[in-house]
Amino acid sequence: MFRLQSTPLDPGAAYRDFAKAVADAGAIVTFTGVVRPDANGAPVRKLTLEAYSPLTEREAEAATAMAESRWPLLAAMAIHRVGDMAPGDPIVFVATASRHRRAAFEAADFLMDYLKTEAVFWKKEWTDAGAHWIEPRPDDHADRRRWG
Amino acid sequence: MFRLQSTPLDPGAAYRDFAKAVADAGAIVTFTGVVRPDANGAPVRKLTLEAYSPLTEREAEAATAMAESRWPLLAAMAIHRVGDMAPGDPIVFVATASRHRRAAFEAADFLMDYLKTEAVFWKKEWTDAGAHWIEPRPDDHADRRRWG
Amino acid sequence: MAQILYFGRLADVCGARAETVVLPAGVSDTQRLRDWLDHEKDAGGALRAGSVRLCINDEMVNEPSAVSNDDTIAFLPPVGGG
Amino acid sequence: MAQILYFGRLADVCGARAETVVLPAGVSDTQRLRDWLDHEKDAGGALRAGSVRLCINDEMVNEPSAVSNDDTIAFLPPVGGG
Repeated sequence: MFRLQSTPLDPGAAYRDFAKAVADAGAIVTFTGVVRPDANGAPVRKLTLEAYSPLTEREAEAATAMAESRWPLLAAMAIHRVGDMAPGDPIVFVATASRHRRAAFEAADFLMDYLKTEAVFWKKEWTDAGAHWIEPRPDDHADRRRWG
Repeated sequence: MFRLQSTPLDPGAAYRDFAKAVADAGAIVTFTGVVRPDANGAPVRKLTLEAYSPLTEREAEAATAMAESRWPLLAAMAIHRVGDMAPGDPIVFVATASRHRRAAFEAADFLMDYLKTEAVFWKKEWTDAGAHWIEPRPDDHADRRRWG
Repeated sequence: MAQILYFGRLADVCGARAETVVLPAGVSDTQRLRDWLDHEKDAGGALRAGSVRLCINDEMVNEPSAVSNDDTIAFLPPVGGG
Repeated sequence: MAQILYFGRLADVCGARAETVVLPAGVSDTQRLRDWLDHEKDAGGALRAGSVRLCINDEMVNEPSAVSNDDTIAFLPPVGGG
């Protein structure tokens, strides 16, 4: 399951909704990505996330479905913010549930690598030194290649 | 940071407390272990967790400190239940925070492998077919060996 | 008329996120569209870059692909969320 | 008197989680303690098993270690939480 959200994201509440829906799980892994307070030494004022609906949702749904076919998951979900965010605001929340923990860890890790490198978003960071568009780091692409 | 808790564990609330304390984090990973509803096909009635204070706390604190020295973490914590739990109840909550996601994922994974194989706990599972003590699975030991 | 969408930094470069254009005769595939629009928008090659992918009517396409005045064509610079 | 603690399944085997005992003369190290208590509690070898670790005064010990009537000695079967 994948959802775009233009209002503030509450990972604590998202965790509760997710856990309620997977009563059989022994293991639940979550990842939360948060707007960092600084970039290259300059304080960050704002981060803007742009998506392209319905392409963004369709491709991200395909990625969660791929995770569900590759690992024995009871559920997998991702919620991604769009619009303007401030430092400390959650950008993305991923949750996976499985009977044993390895599948949940690996699937969450995989979904984040997908979201960082292939998910259809554009990010603009605003600092006192100006605004610039952020693209995936080489580390992100290297991480993504781990999954073939 | 490590804490034993004999009252119900609320991962959503634990997430909020943790995230509030690590304002600089770009990545927060959590793991929640939950009492499974069945064991070898029999419904589980109860799971009892026993610890040995202060040994349990002291050794688990050492494990979180080891995680903090091994990865560039902003924080790492674990909360572990003791006493009687029902299916669906959280047993353990681990949270890690770092600037980039790889460290947070790996440290949470490491802490869970530690907790499963070396943390000073004993688990008794009560099903309709009787009660028995649970020891780590071979998979748990194999996972633990990944970290040397 | 064709609908053109510019995402990410291409919206800054082109000074618009969306516009409608009449494709001139001869601008019949994605290669010709890139060349023509890059010149029209004074984009300095930004619309011709290989790292920019094209999407026609909300579907990613292999290039070259045919384009027509009935299409919505999106220019997508390198993506990444999270 | 020594305080003896039994954890996990050893509490079931020994019918107690804690007890105080007077160590007989000659029960001066962990090996002799294991042999003597296993017999006293009719534990069928459970207290002698290599998988059971001993803790003296809340510290894990290498064996054999000295024991005395001033000690708290805990028998720990294989551990594991989560």
